[in-house]
Amino acid sequence: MSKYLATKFNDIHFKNPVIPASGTFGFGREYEAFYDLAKLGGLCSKGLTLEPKSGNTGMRLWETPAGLMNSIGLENPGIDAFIENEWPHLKEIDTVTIVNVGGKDEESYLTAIEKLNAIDAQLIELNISCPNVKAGGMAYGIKAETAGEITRKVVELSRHPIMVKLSPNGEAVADIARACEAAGAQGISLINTLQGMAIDYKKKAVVFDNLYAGLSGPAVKPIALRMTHQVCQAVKIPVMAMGGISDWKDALEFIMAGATCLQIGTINFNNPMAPIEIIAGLEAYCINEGLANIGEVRGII
Amino acid sequence: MSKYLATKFNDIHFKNPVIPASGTFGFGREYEAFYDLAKLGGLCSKGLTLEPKSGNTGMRLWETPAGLMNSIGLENPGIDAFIENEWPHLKEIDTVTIVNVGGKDEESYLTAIEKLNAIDAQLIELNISCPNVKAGGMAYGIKAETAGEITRKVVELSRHPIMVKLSPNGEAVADIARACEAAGAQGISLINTLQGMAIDYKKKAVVFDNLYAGLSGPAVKPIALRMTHQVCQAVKIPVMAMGGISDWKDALEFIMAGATCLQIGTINFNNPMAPIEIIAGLEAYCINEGLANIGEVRGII
Amino acid sequence: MAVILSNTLVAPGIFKMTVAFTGDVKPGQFFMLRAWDKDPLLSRPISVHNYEPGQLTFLYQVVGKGTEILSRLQADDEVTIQGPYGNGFPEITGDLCVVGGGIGTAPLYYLVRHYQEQNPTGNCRVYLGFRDIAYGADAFAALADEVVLDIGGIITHKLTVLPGETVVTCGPEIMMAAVASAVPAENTVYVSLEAHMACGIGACLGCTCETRSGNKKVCKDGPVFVREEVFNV
Amino acid sequence: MAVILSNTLVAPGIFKMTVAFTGDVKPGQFFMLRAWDKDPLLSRPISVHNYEPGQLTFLYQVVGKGTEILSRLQADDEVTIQGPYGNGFPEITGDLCVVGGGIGTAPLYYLVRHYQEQNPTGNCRVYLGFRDIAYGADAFAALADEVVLDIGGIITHKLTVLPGETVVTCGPEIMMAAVASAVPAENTVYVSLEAHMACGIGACLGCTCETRSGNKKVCKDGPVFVREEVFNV
Ligand SMILES: Cc1cc2nc3c(=O)[nH]c(=O)nc-3n(C[C@H](O)[C@H](O)[C@H](O)COP(=O)(O)OP(=O)(O)OC[C@H]3O[C@@H](n4cnc5c(N)ncnc54)[C@H](O)[C@@H]3O)c2cc1C
Ligand SMILES: Cc1cc2nc3c(=O)[nH]c(=O)nc-3n(C[C@H](O)[C@H](O)[C@H](O)COP(=O)(O)OP(=O)(O)OC[C@H]3O[C@@H](n4cnc5c(N)ncnc54)[C@H](O)[C@@H]3O)c2cc1C
Ligand SMILES: Cc1cc2nc3c(=O)[nH]c(=O)nc-3n(C[C@H](O)[C@H](O)[C@H](O)COP(=O)(O)O)c2cc1C
Ligand SMILES: Cc1cc2nc3c(=O)[nH]c(=O)nc-3n(C[C@H](O)[C@H](O)[C@H](O)COP(=O)(O)O)c2cc1C
Ligand code: FES
Ligand code: FES
Repeated sequence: MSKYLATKFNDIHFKNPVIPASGTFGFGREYEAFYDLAKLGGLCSKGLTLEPKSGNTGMRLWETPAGLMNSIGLENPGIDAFIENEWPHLKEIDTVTIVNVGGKDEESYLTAIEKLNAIDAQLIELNISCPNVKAGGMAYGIKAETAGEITRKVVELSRHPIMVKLSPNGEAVADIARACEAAGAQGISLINTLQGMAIDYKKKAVVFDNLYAGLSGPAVKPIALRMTHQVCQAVKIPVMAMGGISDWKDALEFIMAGATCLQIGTINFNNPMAPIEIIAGLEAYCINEGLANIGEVRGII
Repeated sequence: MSKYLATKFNDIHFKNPVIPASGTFGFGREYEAFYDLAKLGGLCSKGLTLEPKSGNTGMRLWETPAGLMNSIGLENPGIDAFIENEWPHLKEIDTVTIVNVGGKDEESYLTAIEKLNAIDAQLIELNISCPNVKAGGMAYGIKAETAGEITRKVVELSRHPIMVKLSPNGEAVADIARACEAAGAQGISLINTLQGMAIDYKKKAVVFDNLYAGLSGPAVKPIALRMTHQVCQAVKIPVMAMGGISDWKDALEFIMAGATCLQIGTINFNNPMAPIEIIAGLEAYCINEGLANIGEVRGII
Repeated sequence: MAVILSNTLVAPGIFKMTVAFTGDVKPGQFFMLRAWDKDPLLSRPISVHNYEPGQLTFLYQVVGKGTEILSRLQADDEVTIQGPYGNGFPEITGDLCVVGGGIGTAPLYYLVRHYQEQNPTGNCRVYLGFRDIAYGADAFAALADEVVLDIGGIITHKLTVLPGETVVTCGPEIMMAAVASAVPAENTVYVSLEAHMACGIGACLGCTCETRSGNKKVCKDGPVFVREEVFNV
Repeated sequence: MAVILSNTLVAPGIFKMTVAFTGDVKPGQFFMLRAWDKDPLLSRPISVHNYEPGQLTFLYQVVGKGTEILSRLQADDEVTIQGPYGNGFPEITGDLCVVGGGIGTAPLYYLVRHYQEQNPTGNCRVYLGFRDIAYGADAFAALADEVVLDIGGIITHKLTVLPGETVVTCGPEIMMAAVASAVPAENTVYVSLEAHMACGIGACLGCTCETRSGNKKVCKDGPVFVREEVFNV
């Protein structure tokens, strides 16, 4: 554990602020071949829903310039199977475990949250921003009012701290963040994917069965950084930022914009060692700059 | 003039649907060294404001993965100087000339529009979406209500057809488009740049004096294509689409999504011949596919 | 990073690349290749065409940006490879009949070689279908008991599967589907699927295919499946 | 597209590239270079280091992705060049004093060569400042009447400008500003500015600099300006 990178997100201790992003890291197992997961600041589960979901049909991935579109559609084993099959493994890993939860309506969110009360996750990431399925909850996430409402109910019911994951596709993101904070959220994470479209001109057809899909990766970084800055200016609760982070320099910029922790998504596919390299890069930065802790440059912009 | 590409935008005849985008092409003169501007479907002026503007201070350009951020801040000579110095040259070019107009408040928009009544422009692009300056009018462009109001007043006053240029940074873009249509707009263009942020971690400072800046280029294409599709589904007036188009295949995808014409922006910097190559590529496509006119694949998605 | 030993054009648009690599590599497995930074963003899955300790060979067709960049690499250049990934073909013990179409023949060569080594007395027949120009047929002929070559036709028109043969097919999905329906139900048929991939290791769920037993990941549970799992036969 | 004749390392991190090109090229002008598709997106402005018909030479420092890609090119590879762009240095007739800092010395070589050709009897003195390692000093010495070299110091400490000399400076902005204030008001001083550029031809207004006479475009109205226009002196 690096003294340079130790980070508090409210009263949760992270060894370092680097956490692979939901949906880009499975439940971690696949990356154990590359490195010891205990090196990570935390782990974030694939997005879970109350019921198992088989996800979207048809093409699920499409590359774009410096970006990736995905239409996974929250394929996941459901909360029960997660608790039974994945949680026992996850909880043994010496790092912070975040559980990402989506839902298609209030009831499915609340039931899922209630079931999660049975396990000792350190943080729940409330996904109200998946653009790919109704169950992703983006309908809640694009308006401050509905985002606040669902957050309030979830916070009341959960015995875990709730971090709300915001959509970049809706109303002014700072307003939504404020509404979530007012509703009791203990943290904000952003951004989920940007809604985009792909057309296969050769087939004269839309690429994704679901018409639109979610854009992520380096292409979206400037937008994610702007939204992170806006949200960090708007709320007092800590922010876990993501969107196109591909190296420690990107990560540092998000920290300077005010983020407490970072999630690393699409770049895992480009470079499976990315989170580890980012941790190393941030640590070297602190040493070279004579910082006692990375927190010294947090929010300096 | 290619029979394959001849395109009507309401009753305006374009030789082809390819038009360099406002702000990326000056007033055309610089590109005359590369090709005859009469080959273009049209020309779109740099964004004009009533008064001359010296633009933003500090860094104005910053590269991002497959994208470009700019903070030009609508530097322009003002409407009067435009009419006096640029219009005489522009109007001699055998192509459709579009005049792009921004404003800082209702009065400045309306006075500018009134002055333009003196010239025979074929189309006015009402810029209510520049994220870089107050005078860019983004304050109007991010809400359907205000977008509709300013459009109505401009349409009433102008003797030219008005095409409203929408922002990708606001409320649901289809709602804004509908409001503009209802207010009498004769066309919609989109997207203007996405609001982004850049931080220079070495300087521990924000890159742009204006804090945020506008993102364009290939990186934004999936988002632009989605918004184009949404707007084409929402309104009956023709749509002039742009955002990251870099070759004829991209252009074709926007046409398939429903766009009548296309604007070509950032890629001009990467390849000054891009518009001409796109025209050639679209024409070859029509011939290879046995289309009598590119319109046969318009809106097939 | 692997050092390229050779990378040569073997037919129009088809390249063979050999890199220095030693590991435990099974026929039907693949590697994720890249020789670029972020344009394109993702690595490219390419099957093992041949392997012996120290030498790993890929056979690939240039179809877009990634494979185009690969094709320009030269001996002594480096390429990033991750793998081997995927289940690979099962060990086959009886007689073998392989049916390859186009660049889908790539993984079958190593399969046939490996099969011959393991089953010196086994019978191995090879059907190869190409749209216009054939490649690699000589290499198969040097190994197999019989090679049937078809250019421009439909390979299943020529295909006769013998009782007891295990069939392995790789090629365009439409060809594999035709093989899957043409081969008698008594024969076991393995197919090797393709899908767009991001991670290649089972983490992103981008390459999911529907099977009789629910969703499977082409990259991790596949790319090799028994025909009944993935085709309606 | 221009064919590369040579591209060699001349000092740590400094490369000299010569390409086949014939045109009307003035000292102080620059070209936009690229040898990549969309990563990075933009072309890179690089000054003319030397030119004679058929041979155009650039001297560049590797500082990031674009120059890194350029540095990996070899003879016979192609590079896309657009230009020459910019106003270039004016024709100088009296005595000349050039002051270069680091890679800012790049455009000064062609200037000095051209000046000597045009003014066989003129006097030309050269100040070169480098942070740690000098490059190109010999080449300047072969041309100029005097070369003052400084490594690790502050070049303006050594600088004495003679009456009647025209001063031309290119280097870090802070150095040019120092030269601009150090040189007596009677001498004419030209500075060559840098700015991030997108189009390079005056169309995007991305490279604007504030001058006494309003905004100017570094790419088109510059990069060469009279000191009074751009510095507060
Ligand atoms: C398990 C597996 C093994 C493969 N083995 C071989 C091989 O041995 N030889 C060979 O030539 N090809 C093989 N392919 C196909 C190869 O991966 C694609 O041709 C390649 O990814 C195309 O990349 P590109 O950048 O050249 O083309 P582009 O068209 O530019 O690619 C665009 C995108 O589509 C994806 N893509 C395009 N075609 C395919 C495809 N057929 N399968 C998967 N993704 C695709 C690319 O990965 C990329 O994301 C294999 C594919 C898979 C899944
Ligand atoms: C008119 C002009 C002439 C130049 N002549 C030379 C020369 O002869 N030799 C030489 O080594 N360098 C020269 N430069 C600087 C050179 O353009 C930059 O070093 C180069 O663009 C850096 O690109 P990169 O991708 O390697 O670096 P990166 O840091 O990756 O570049 C990132 C971005 O910043 C821009 N950028 C970075 N530094 C500069 C800079 N100093 N000036 C302008 N844009 C910059 C790049 O164009 C790019 O958009 C000149 C610049 C200008 C404006
Ligand atoms: C393949 C893929 C699957 C994803 N699945 C989820 C998910 O299940 N839940 C979620 O909240 N976000 C999901 N995301 C979004 C990411 O967690 C992240 O918000 C987004 O990709 C932006 O970060 P990046 O640019 O670093 O990838 C997914 C992203 C990708 C690319
Ligand atoms: C340097 C630059 C200047 C621009 N100036 C204007 C402008 O004056 N008025 C305007 O409406 N849009 C302006 N834009 C936006 C473009 O017209 C276009 O909407 C946007 O760049 C998206 O298209 P692209 O991705 O093809 O560049 C500018 C864009 C750039 C990159
Ligand atoms: S490619 Fe990611 S799960 Fe198969
Ligand atoms: S770089 Fe575009 S105006 Fe100078």
